[in-house]
Amino acid sequence: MGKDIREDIAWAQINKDVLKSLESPRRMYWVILFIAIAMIGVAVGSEVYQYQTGMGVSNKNNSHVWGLYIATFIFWIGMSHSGTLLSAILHLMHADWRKPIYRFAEAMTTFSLMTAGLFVLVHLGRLWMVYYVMPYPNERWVWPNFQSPLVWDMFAIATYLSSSVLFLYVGMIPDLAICRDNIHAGWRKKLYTVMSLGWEGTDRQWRNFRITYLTIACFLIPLAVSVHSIVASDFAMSNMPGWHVTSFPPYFVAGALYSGCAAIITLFIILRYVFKFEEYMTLPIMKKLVRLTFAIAMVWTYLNLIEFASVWYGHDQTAKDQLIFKATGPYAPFFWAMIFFGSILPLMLAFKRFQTHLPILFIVSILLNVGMWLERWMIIAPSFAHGHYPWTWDHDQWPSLVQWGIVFGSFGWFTLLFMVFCKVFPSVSMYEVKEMVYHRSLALKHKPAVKGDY
Amino acid sequence: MSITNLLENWSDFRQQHPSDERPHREYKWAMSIDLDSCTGCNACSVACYAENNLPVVGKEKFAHGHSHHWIRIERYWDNDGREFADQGAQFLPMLCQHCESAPCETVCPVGATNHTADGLNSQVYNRCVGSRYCNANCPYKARYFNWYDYPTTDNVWPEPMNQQLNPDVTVRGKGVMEKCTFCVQRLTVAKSNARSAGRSVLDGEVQTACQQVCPTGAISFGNLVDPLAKVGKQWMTQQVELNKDKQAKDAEEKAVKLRGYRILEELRTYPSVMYLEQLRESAI
Amino acid sequence: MIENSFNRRGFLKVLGWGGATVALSGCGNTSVEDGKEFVTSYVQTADYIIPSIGTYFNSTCAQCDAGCGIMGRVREGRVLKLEGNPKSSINNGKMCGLGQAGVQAHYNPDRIREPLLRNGDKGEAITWEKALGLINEKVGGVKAENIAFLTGGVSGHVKALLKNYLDALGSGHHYVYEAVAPSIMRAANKKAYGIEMPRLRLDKAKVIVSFGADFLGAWISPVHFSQQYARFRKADNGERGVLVQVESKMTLTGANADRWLAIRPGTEGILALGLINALAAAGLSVPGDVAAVVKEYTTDRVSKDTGVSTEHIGRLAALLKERSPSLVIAGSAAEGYAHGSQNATAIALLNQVLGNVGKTVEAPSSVPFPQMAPATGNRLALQSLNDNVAQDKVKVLFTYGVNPVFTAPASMKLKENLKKVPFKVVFAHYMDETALEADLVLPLNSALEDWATAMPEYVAEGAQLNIQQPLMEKLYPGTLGMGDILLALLKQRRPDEYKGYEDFYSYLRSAMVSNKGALGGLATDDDTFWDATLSHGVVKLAGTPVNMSGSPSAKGLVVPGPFAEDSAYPFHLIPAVSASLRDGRNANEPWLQESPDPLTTIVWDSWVEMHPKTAAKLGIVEGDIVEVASRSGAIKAQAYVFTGIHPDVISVPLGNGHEALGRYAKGIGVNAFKILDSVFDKETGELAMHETRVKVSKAGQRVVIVKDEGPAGGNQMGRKIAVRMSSNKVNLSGEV
Amino acid sequence: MSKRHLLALFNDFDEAVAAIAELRGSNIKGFDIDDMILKSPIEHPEVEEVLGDKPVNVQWFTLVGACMGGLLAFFLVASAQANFFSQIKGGKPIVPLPPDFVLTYEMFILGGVFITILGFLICAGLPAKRSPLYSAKVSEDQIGILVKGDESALVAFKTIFVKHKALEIQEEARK
Amino acid sequence: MSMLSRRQSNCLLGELLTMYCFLRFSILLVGLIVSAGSYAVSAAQPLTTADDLGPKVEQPIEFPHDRHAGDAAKGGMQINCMYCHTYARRSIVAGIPPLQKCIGCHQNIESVRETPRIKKLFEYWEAKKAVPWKKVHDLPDFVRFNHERHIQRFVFAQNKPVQEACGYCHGDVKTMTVARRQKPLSMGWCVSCHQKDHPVDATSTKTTHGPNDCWQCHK
Repeated sequence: MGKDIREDIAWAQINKDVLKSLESPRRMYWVILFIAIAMIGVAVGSEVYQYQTGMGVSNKNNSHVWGLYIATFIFWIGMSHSGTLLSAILHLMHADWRKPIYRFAEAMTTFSLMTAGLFVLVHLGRLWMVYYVMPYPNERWVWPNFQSPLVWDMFAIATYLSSSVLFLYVGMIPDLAICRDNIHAGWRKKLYTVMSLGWEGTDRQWRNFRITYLTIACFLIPLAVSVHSIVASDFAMSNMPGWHVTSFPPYFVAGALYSGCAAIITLFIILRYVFKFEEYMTLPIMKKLVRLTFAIAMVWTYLNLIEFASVWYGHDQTAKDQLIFKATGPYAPFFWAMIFFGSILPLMLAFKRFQTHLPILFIVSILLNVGMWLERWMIIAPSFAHGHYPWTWDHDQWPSLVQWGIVFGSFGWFTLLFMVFCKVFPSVSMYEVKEMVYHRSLALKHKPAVKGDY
Repeated sequence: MSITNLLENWSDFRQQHPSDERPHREYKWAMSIDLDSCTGCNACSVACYAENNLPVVGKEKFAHGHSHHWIRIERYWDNDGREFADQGAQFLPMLCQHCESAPCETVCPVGATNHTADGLNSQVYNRCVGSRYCNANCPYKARYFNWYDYPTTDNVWPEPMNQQLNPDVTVRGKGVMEKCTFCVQRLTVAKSNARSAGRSVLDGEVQTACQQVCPTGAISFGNLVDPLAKVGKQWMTQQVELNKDKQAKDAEEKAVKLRGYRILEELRTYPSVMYLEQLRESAI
Repeated sequence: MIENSFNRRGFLKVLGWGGATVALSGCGNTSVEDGKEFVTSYVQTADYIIPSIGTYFNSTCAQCDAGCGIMGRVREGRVLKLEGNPKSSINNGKMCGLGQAGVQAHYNPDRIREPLLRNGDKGEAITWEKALGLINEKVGGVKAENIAFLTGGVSGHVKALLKNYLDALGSGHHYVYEAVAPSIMRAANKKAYGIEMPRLRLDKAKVIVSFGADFLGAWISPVHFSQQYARFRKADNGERGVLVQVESKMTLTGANADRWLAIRPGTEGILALGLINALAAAGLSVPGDVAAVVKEYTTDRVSKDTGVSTEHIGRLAALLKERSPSLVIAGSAAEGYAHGSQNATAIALLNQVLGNVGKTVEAPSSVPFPQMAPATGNRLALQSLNDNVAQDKVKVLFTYGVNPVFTAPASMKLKENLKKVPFKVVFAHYMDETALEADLVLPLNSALEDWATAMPEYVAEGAQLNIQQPLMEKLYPGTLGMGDILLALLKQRRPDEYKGYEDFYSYLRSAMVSNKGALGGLATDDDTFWDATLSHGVVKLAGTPVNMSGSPSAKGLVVPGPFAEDSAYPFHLIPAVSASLRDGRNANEPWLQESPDPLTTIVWDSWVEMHPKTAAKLGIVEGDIVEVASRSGAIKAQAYVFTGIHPDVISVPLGNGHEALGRYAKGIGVNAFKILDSVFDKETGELAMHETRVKVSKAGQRVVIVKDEGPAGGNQMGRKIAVRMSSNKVNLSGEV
Repeated sequence: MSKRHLLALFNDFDEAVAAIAELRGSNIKGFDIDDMILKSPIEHPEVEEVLGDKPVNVQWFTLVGACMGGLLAFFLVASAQANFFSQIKGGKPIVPLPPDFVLTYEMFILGGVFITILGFLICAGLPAKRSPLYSAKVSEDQIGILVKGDESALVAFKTIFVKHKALEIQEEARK
Repeated sequence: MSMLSRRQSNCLLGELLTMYCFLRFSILLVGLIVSAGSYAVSAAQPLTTADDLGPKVEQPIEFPHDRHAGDAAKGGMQINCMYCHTYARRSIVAGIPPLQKCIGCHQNIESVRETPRIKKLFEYWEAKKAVPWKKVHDLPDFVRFNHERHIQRFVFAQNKPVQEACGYCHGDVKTMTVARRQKPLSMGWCVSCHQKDHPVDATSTKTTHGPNDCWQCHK
């Protein structure tokens, strides 16, 4: 196996290569941007229609009160966990192969959260009253219900979003200084000058930077775990059969990391292709990433089975019925598709020949995410269709075009944010790649080159 | 919002409910429904439409599960493969059970649904943001969401049908959750009258709309705290206790059984509605 | 209760509340704008009217003919809700859903608001003066025998005025028509007991065997029977009463029975006779001639003919023998055949043999004012009117309270025949199917804004006269009460006699007050009597019980054997009367449309009920659109499959399938009246409603049935939602 | 006595380290070793070592922030619940501890992160004015040593820098 | 903060000292913020509970409250509020008197019989038309405010003067002509009073606060 990165790559070259990605976009960029905006338009149109007419147009009903919005909300929250994984966990582990790819993963975290947040709003029956959820002092002495997992969500997501944005930003300051130093005019210059806060790479800055980055990374890990556990609590804290499962929090966290990693693979391939980042986003890194994904997929599979097993061996007939319903009822095709995409398909990743086969990986990673999206939907829809109360069981719940439209548009929204980010900010961390190169070359100097794989 | 308040009353704030230490003092509204008397005639449901300004949603919306019957009559068959339903059906009026430990209350993000001192599960329409979590967490699925803005929907209350609307009950707009209130507008009036007279509400002084209309008198409603109330006596005779999830009577093996039970009691929601089992003659 | 100086009529006129108080804003973030809304204020008011507190006025429900007392809650001049009048012995403060929907009949947006005269295809609004003048002109131009009045069941002062008007015209014909009425039972009762409508004491019975009488749902006086049923089920009577329902299509009552016996259609009489035989064999004393007649009805044969197992017949006979008194009721399902009278007679015979007459079958009271006694309707009346119309014997036709164009079978060709009548006047609330055929449509006040009295056919105790009084001012100035119209018409004919009465109210008041002695107000002055009458809403009349003959006799009783197979039309059609829609006149009240049918939980539509076996044989599943074709026509509706129906039977509910009436009824469901065959009961000549044979075929489409029950289909999945136990395990007398 | 700045750029990190070591050892008059600033394109703990032991205080901010966030959250949430007209929900105590702990946990983190960032900005002296001498090269691939000293020390600086193969030496203009 | 960036001695004592400083600092800070917040929330007069004069409402007849209810010294007749707003003690609304009540007095007061307002009043009476008074104190439709309970509590149980009891929410109506809203009638304003302890009757020292469950006022 080759090296993660060439040690002899010139630092100036790194700057040049990465800064090149900020240059004026090609025509295709504008086309895709336009498509993304059009997708957002669909969502906005659907939302306006839903807002004016009432939630009924989403084709949910009284026994089936949640739908795609919540499923997609969890999906996006899940996606956001990859950035934390790569930047925080691997940072603490000193896995320096994360360095070329963590920046866009972190951006993905932030933008997924920003997308997820919208779904909470879209989901509300009275969007215009959303501020009631926030704990602001008011003369009525009325507060939100701090017992509600939805309020925990609000707290957790607010914390996560602000922490991730800060983390992304702080980690980017040295790169912003590079941009400032290399771009000499226009709004970009002003932007980078302001945003780089006068960073000059002094020893004092670096010293504090190092400890700050590490500290926030330490905070982010429990935070990320808590965020998705709390999202899992939305379900696990309720008494719905199929939701009230002890293993839900770790299951959700695993699912989140899983979908996040899959999404990183997808974006990795896209960025590598678009920005010609072959030097940085190398196949050996991809290989590590794929192996990580595979491991997480197996963790997820395991937790999934644990969930089924604990239901199956438990005495709760209601939950058991619910599980059987999932596997055999009208949702069975989706359920089995989820099992296939989530547990069977990743087995491919165990084979070396696929680990660096980018076209196949591209498709597989997207399918994995389809599977993970189905997982979320399989938590929502069948549980509502087959709850505690047989009289209100329901099969007739196919989301309306309004719901699909908004879900569809959310991908456009994410794409838009991500594409703008890629053109405004360096999507590869230049200073960290330099560090990586530096440390690798130091290692080479001091030790004899090791043959074979790392 | 003082910390002294928090510290001074800490032990008070930490008490669970319902518990023997924190019983209802004046009122605990409860219901009992005799399934042997219920004939499934639906009069209660229509009365509820009349009393509580429930919208008639029409066929298409009903088909989508957007109906609003705060009290609905469920009809169950013996599904044991017999040729005819020769023991008839089992009818069950299902309404909000006003659980003492209501699963809906804890999950509402804005605290729109709370427990009142009278043991009612209150729903404040104006506070509701429509997250629908309460419905998701309601094991009885007795909550109904305003999927559309019925006051402005065609043929829901066309002029002059809107003149029938009860001014004592809010007309709900789109996006809020609603449910049976035990006709709280009647309870409030009765309590106010009783207070002016310097006494508590007497048994039978206040009736819910469904109880009032029921031709067979299958529904009893009253104050569990009141020792003279019929409903309290019924609960007592049936040995159903509010804050028990396993009734003592069920453990005993006796020749004579008691009929009282509460639905899905094992979920520890402590419903305020007791049902009395339906009976069937064995000699025929 | 009501001040003398401020009588009820004054209340309605002077009240005049200012400003709109109907607020439809609700719970949105309503902007509170001072000075935009009006305060409720009155010109003059009474002490009992307190803003924001409801005042209750008693009246009588007009939603069906049972005559329950109602109590309307009135606030700020609007009637908001109806409750039962506790003073009425019929319903004792209780009500049914149909009655509750009375406010929707009143506030219905589709009510006719002014008199309409036919002008080509359209109705042209005219004044009442012109309308009444036109009637005067038309009735003056024809012979009295060519004038026909078609009404539903009428009673009270309106009936008396109607009779006076007919007399004044020189005796026109009065046809009293009810689309679904227990008229065969009335005849059979008359024969067996000497009275048409004996009082059934369900509460006293220990066993009730009902042959298709849906007394909890739609039969005669359901609210009253439901109350009695509740007592029958309790231990008041010593032990919990046992209800056995024998019918081919499950009714609401059948769904509440301890044992529901699916019987082959039309063989109810056989089962009754078989039971007498089994009881005789078990040692019950049975008169000789009866014993001789029933001797051939051995349990085996009866079981073979009826499809009821010998085991059940035996147990039923034993139960009837053991627990006395019992009550046997013949309902519409037993009588709807060409041999319906024989069935009913056989069932009455069972009652007599069991010695129930005088115990659970009681004599009613005589009615002190026979001119106000209810005129009960039947389908024969429509038949004879139709014959007369077909023979051009009717020149002027008045229709009131019925919708014959909707309820007549297509085979009768009533709609076509009506074209022969030169002048048709319809008194109506809605533009229903009959009103569409009319030349002159006269809009009536709703029951909640009209004065009337009513005397129900079935009274629980003694005799009573129900008062119907306005609960609020008229919604539309262009409507008029039936009493007022009749009074105006009478003034045309007999001005001297009636000129003293300004309107129907003054007529009614003076008629009542002048008879106050007989109405129980002897000792009071006129105003006190009148106010008390209005505040009670009912007047209890002293009636004496009439005599009943009770000796069982089987003279002339021949019950035919079961139906022969008919391969072309293999199924019996049972047009089911639903508790809420009845004969269809209430179909435009949305609460009733949205109130799920108790057994199928279907809303807003019609359906075809069939047994799973039948469905399997025909390859039909739930939701298939099927065509139900009789010799007289065909209808298409969705299929609903359940086990509460005999496999030989197909059932379609009545009441829907309107082509007019209003926004909530039009185009909903199908009209099963239309495909009924012209088969008549041999003795009474009534249309045999259940005699129609049909064939069923798939029409190809499939729909999702709109119903309240979910895909679990009434299965509890072992969740212990509705629990049931055997009655011998419970000590009911220990309960509160 | 006016002081002037001098910036030297190196591309060999070892030489830069050596230069710093020599500066430390040389005891140049009018120059305090604390007035020397190292500028580098990457995080470079090994090189910083030669600057001597400099304390980092961001973690104290973290401690304060996290404690404050957690405590504030707990007290605010609990007193809000206690003052929300004592509305009972779902049979739980009015101040239920498990949910409050969840929120305390979240706010603990939020407080920690926020105050850490604040601490970072304070400790790292950001946002900062540009120092008098700067080269874009230090954000690319060269290491810069910025020294401040008396006029007299400048020559000594230059000597050391040149000795250690400084690529470029910038001198602050005379004031 | 400058001391932080200064190099400090690397001895253990110094570290401990710093830690101690920080801990004290942080506890102080938390205490400060909590108490400041606590004080701010309880002391601040929130916007919607502050006095808030409603708009002038055009009424069909400019009813002079000052003339009817005002102090005798100022030429008023000191009529009890509940003489006209008679429903206040037995209904949830205080109500507007029926026209017959106005006429009941005014038909005997010849002195003002020909004034324009009284003439207007008689016009309504003769036409048997109710006067279309407009609402001055309007609550949202989801609120149930019960006059009866407040009157029973403050006027009858606690023996407060009627004008004071009514005036608490309606302002000093006896000085107005056409009544105008004086208080915000917002939820916060209601709650601010319900939270206070009021004596249960005129003599007792026992106090209670207003009810606090949502359904008491929300419907």
